[in-house]
Amino acid sequence: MATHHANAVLPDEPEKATLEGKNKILGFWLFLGGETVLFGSLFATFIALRDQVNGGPTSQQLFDMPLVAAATLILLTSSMTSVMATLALHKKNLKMIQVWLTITVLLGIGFLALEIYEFVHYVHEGHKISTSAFGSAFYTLVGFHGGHVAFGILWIILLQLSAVKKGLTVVTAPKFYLASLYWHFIDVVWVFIFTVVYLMGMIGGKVG
Amino acid sequence: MKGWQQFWRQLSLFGLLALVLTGCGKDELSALKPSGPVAAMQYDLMKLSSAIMIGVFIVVMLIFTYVLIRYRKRPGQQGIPKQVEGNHALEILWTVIPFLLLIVMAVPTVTTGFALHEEYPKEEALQVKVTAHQFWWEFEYPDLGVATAQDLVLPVGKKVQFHLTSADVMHAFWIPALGGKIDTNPGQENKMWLQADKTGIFYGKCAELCGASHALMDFKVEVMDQAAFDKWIDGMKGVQSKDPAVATSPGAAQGQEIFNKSCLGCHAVAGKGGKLGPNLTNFADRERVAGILEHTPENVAKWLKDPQKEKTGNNMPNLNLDDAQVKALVEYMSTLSVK
Amino acid sequence: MGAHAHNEEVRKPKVKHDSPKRHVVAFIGSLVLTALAFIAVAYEVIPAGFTVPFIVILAFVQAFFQLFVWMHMDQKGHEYARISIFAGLFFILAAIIVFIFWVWV
Amino acid sequence: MSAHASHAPAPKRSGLWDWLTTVDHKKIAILYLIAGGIFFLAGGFEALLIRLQLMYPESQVVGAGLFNELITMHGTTMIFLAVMPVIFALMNAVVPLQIGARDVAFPFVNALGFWLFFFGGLLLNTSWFLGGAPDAGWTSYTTLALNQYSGRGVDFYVLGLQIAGLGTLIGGINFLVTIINMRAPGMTFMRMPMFTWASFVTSGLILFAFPAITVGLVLLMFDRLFGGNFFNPDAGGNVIIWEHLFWIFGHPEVYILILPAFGIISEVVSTFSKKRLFGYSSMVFATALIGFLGFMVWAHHMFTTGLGAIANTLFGLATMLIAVPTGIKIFNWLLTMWGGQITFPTANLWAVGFIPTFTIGGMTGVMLAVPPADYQYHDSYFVVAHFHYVIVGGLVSGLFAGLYYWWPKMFGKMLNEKLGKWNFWTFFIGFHLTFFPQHFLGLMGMPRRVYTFLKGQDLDVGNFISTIGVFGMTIGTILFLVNVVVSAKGKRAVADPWDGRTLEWTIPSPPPEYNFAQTPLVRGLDAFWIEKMAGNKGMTPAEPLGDIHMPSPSFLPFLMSVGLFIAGYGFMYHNYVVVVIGLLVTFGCMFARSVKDDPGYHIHEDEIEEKGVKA
Ligand code: HEA
Ligand code: HEA
Ligand code: HEC
Ligand code: CUA
Ligand SMILES: [Cu+2]
Repeated sequence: MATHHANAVLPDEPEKATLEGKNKILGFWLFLGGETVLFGSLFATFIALRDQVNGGPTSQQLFDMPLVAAATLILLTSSMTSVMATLALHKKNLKMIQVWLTITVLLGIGFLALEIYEFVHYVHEGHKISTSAFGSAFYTLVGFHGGHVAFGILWIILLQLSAVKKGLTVVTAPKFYLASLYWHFIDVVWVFIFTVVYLMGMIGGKVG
Repeated sequence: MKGWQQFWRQLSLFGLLALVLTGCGKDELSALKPSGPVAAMQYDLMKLSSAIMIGVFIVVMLIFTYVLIRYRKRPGQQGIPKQVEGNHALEILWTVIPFLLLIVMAVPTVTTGFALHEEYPKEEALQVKVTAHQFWWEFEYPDLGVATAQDLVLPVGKKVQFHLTSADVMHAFWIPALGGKIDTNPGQENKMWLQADKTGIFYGKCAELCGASHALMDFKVEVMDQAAFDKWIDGMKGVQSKDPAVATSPGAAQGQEIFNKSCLGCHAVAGKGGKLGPNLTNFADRERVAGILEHTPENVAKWLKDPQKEKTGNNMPNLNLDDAQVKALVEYMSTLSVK
Repeated sequence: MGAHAHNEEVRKPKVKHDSPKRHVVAFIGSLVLTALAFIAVAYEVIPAGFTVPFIVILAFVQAFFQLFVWMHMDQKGHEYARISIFAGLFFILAAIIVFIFWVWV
Repeated sequence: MSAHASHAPAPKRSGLWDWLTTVDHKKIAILYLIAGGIFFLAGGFEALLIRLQLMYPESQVVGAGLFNELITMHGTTMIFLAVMPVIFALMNAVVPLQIGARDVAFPFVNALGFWLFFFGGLLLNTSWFLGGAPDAGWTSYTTLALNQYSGRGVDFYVLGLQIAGLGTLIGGINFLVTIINMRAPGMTFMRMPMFTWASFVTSGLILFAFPAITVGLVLLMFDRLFGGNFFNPDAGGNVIIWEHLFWIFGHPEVYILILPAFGIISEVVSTFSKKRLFGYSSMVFATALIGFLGFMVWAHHMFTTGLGAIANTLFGLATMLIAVPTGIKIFNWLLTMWGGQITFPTANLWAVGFIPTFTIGGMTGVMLAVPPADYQYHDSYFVVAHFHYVIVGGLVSGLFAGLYYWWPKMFGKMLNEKLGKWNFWTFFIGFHLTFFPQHFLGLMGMPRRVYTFLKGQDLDVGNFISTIGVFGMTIGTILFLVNVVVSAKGKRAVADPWDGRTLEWTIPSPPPEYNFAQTPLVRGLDAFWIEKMAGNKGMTPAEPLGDIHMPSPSFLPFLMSVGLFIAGYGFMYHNYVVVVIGLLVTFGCMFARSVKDDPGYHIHEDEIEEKGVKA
């Protein structure tokens, strides 16, 4: 595979150009399959416990539609910008990758800030992890997702920094690609969170 | 190599062992000696499934022994065996036959399954509420206004609908001779019905790990004929609608005094007392002390001296009673009877 | 490609559909689906009993959109990705159904 | 393969440092085997104490509290820390060789998986010295497992299993990728040896099952350490959720355990019958089907929970179905032997002993799958008998078969056959003596997890016999250890001691660190056998001889696991400084790994030829 051009000219789809790269991408997809079960288990638990408020605030009393809508919009957009980074990767344009990823990270930080604000606000309203089974399930599910977002942000920043030195190579390309996959996956999970946790919570526990 | 002879010798040893063991199941305890329709239905299923299983096992063993004897490499044997890829007819055969056998098993599984989950209203069945505690059992007859503990009293030949829950951790309610078990889950109510077709005493067990003395969370089931049962209910109702009777003999009176001071907070007698410990209204009529010790004055005294020694981790504290107090209590408690 | 095989610049990209347009369309699609779900809940435009199944279906549609378009799961070489995600989803759906019907006994 | 790979010679490593930093799958296999073996001895010792306590009624060898700790640790240790690692040992040692690969896909992750498992297990076992082991059963049912009812031990269970489970999960992903991407040319899926297939399906099960227990453990941790209410009925929690999450993991787990054993039996039976595996494609199909069905039946452990007739019946019937693919396997093995020339070295004794024993265990399994009857069996010694038949009589037999079979390949030494036969017979007889009577004890009304039983219940004889049997197993186990020691001085193993059929036997025992000097070209199922039959002396190479790129050893996996180990204590004792320190170590290493690319090193062509490989 490695011709004498290899260092000068990147192959197409540089993330899959080496066996290591292919292995990483495959391994990461499998990991995402595992994550599906992980989040699924949290969703199952949440669904089973979402009406058990134990005298604490209910989801209808807590949730605020504009806030959730804003968070959703931010995260969706960030997923969009990270796909743009992947397209730039396929064009082997490191500069554009960096630009798009920076936007992605900023949006991610915005999302996290909103979530932290939301949690603080809820705690003031007496909705804590120890208030009720609903509280425990809510913070665990949404918090797990938030934790993934935070990890993703750190990861992408790290990649961006090290790419400044290393440039775009068949070693760094798979990492960018994976980070972008990860970011999308977080977004997919959020789709279910806003649906199952927030929207269904606002409808209330009457149906479903 | 003498391996196979040894193997067969061993198998026959197990056969013997099996006979010995099955012969010995205790009537009051063994699931192999059903004494009611539920246990009988379950026993039938057990027999059916084991018959099928033993059949399959015999087939497997026949092929197994034949192959091992016939196809051992003989000294001086040459050449290479034919490399067979497979055989569709055979493979289909051993897919379809097990499947059919499973269907034979599935049908009674479904019917029995649903029959056992039937729920009977109070017109058809005696209703009993069971609450499991670490490590004792509380029984209430809500429609009859009677509560007892440790010894469950049932009429013979009548369906009993149980409503089961737990006050602390998960336990499981099991009377092998009358039928299978069901868990008692904290915060939820489970239902199960049973019926005893023989009078006498049956052994009950807690079948879910529930802490240090899970092994000792036994109870007894006293099955009596309807008349005796009614009489027992009347006796219990009569006593439990009133304050505890005042003891007459001097020893017992002294014991009652101690009891009212130190014990009534947890234990109820007649219509009075707490619910943290077993209801003692008919304590003197019980089969066992705390479900495990033979019911003798010595054992009652032993229990009162140091409950933790008899049952590690149970919720009755050591009250540091001296011998005189214990003696008085034992005397008082021997008067707690409705018979 | 024969004669040009060693010339990296000329080689056509293996992935043909990977244009920004496709992704922007997907993005707009996602926005629309999301908006639909929010509107359905906010304005109670459909009967309450249908809202939950409706928004759950929207969520699945959107999720597949993103998996297939943004994460390229539709492309060749993603067979194991599909198996992995769908197997995970399938197993966990079984669990979720059981949780919905049989946890509060 | 990486463009940046340096041409520096292999770094010099020695002794302990070599083992702490190795990323070589063959060495990691040995690490897994040693650690798993030690844990097996610990779990076996616990079993011995359990049986001694139950030898006579109302005896007081160990107290009530200690007994519960013993059964909990016995079950947990055996399942997670003893047999899983030994399975991973064999998978590591054999799978890359069977598919003609130079290593696994992610050597670094492989090492990390081992060290995570090791430190998770260590954390769990330190509980013995830090205020008591977990005592809520290996299933750790709530509410018994909550703070109010059990001690600190359960925290060790939660964190220890969390860390070890993480290791297992990444190990599973590693094997999936290895098998999918690293097969030698010509090694199609339908030419893979059965053990590799079994490892593949098992890894898939790990991937989808372990996240469920991860979540369960997180919830339990929140309840125990951070005031959560998932399982607290007084605050709206629900105890059934734990049971579901545990068994959604727990049932697939038992197939995670048994499938590799099936794979081993397939290899061993076929080799020692001198025949190809009968019905190979139906074996593959059955393996996959067992894996799939394994996810649909978890509630059969919860028949008495009160899920109701519909759920119980559905799960019961689904469970029974698993008998069909498993039966396919049993009959295929029998027919593999049919018409063969069977020889009985120790490896094959174990494999042949496996068949009737496992069948008995499977039979009782199907009986348990009948819900109304299970109301009688559940949580009684009948269940204990069932699962020891499939696990000890099945899985452990299979592992012994695998160890005797692949020992020469792993260590370059032959195990002693005479000791091996004694090992087999004492263990085998002891096993049946221990667990056969337990079926009847259960039916006669003996619940499981009881620290004692009262006199006068006719349970004495059975328990006594059962305890006697353990001595047989103990002697057997000790004989195995003796065998290991004796064999270390014994005769060297040749490359192909058993007249094998698969690729691992084409290379020296033990293999050089790069496994295959030249990647072999595979021309069919039983690749080596095909060449033998064609009169060839070895495999046709698929590539010219050239430099071989190897990954560098690394100390980071060890350090990362130590970090989590430390953080685990911090969580337990609510000491957040310790948590932060531990996590900093772990993330610091991750950071280092991510920033500093591993160039690896090359083994030069000449060096390979020096070691006596034909060009
Ligand atoms: C390696 C581990 C292993 C394996 C392989 C199995 C295999 C099976 N198990 Fe077992 N099981 C356990 C480990 C295992 N189990 C453990 C650890 C527990 C207890 C956990 C705890 O509570 O602590 C348990 C408990 C358990 C229960 C719950 C009991 C209870 O707690 O009440 C049930 C119920 O259905 C069950 C069923 C089965 C079935 C149907 C199979 C089947 O896969 C068996 C299939 C095999 C055969 C049937 C034999 C060969 C087939 C033929 C020769 C064909 C013809 C056969 C027929 C027509 C029947 N098992
Ligand atoms: C892989 C799984 C596995 C294995 C291999 C075993 C192996 C054995 N098991 Fe275990 N067992 C379980 C998994 C396993 N078990 C599980 C999951 C439970 C349920 C736990 C629970 O209820 O929560 C259980 C429960 C269990 C019980 C029921 C406890 C109860 O319900 O009260 C019993 C009782 O007889 C038992 C016995 C044995 C015996 C005798 C062995 C023997 O095969 C062991 C043989 C090995 C040895 C005898 C070791 C010999 C070596 C030495 C003694 C040397 C020691 C020296 C040093 C340490 C230096 N086991
Ligand atoms: C803190 C509560 C508490 C107090 C106070 C208490 N007990 Fe108990 N007692 C219990 C509990 C709980 C049990 C059930 C123990 C078990 O079997 O697990 C019990 C069991 C018993 C039993 C056996 C019950 C049976 O049905 O066989 C007797 C007898 C008994 N107590 C007598 C007494 C006497 C007498 C006193 C006072 C001197 C007393 N108890 C004080 C809680 C208490
Ligand atoms: Cu109560 Cu065991
Ligand atoms: Cu199971």
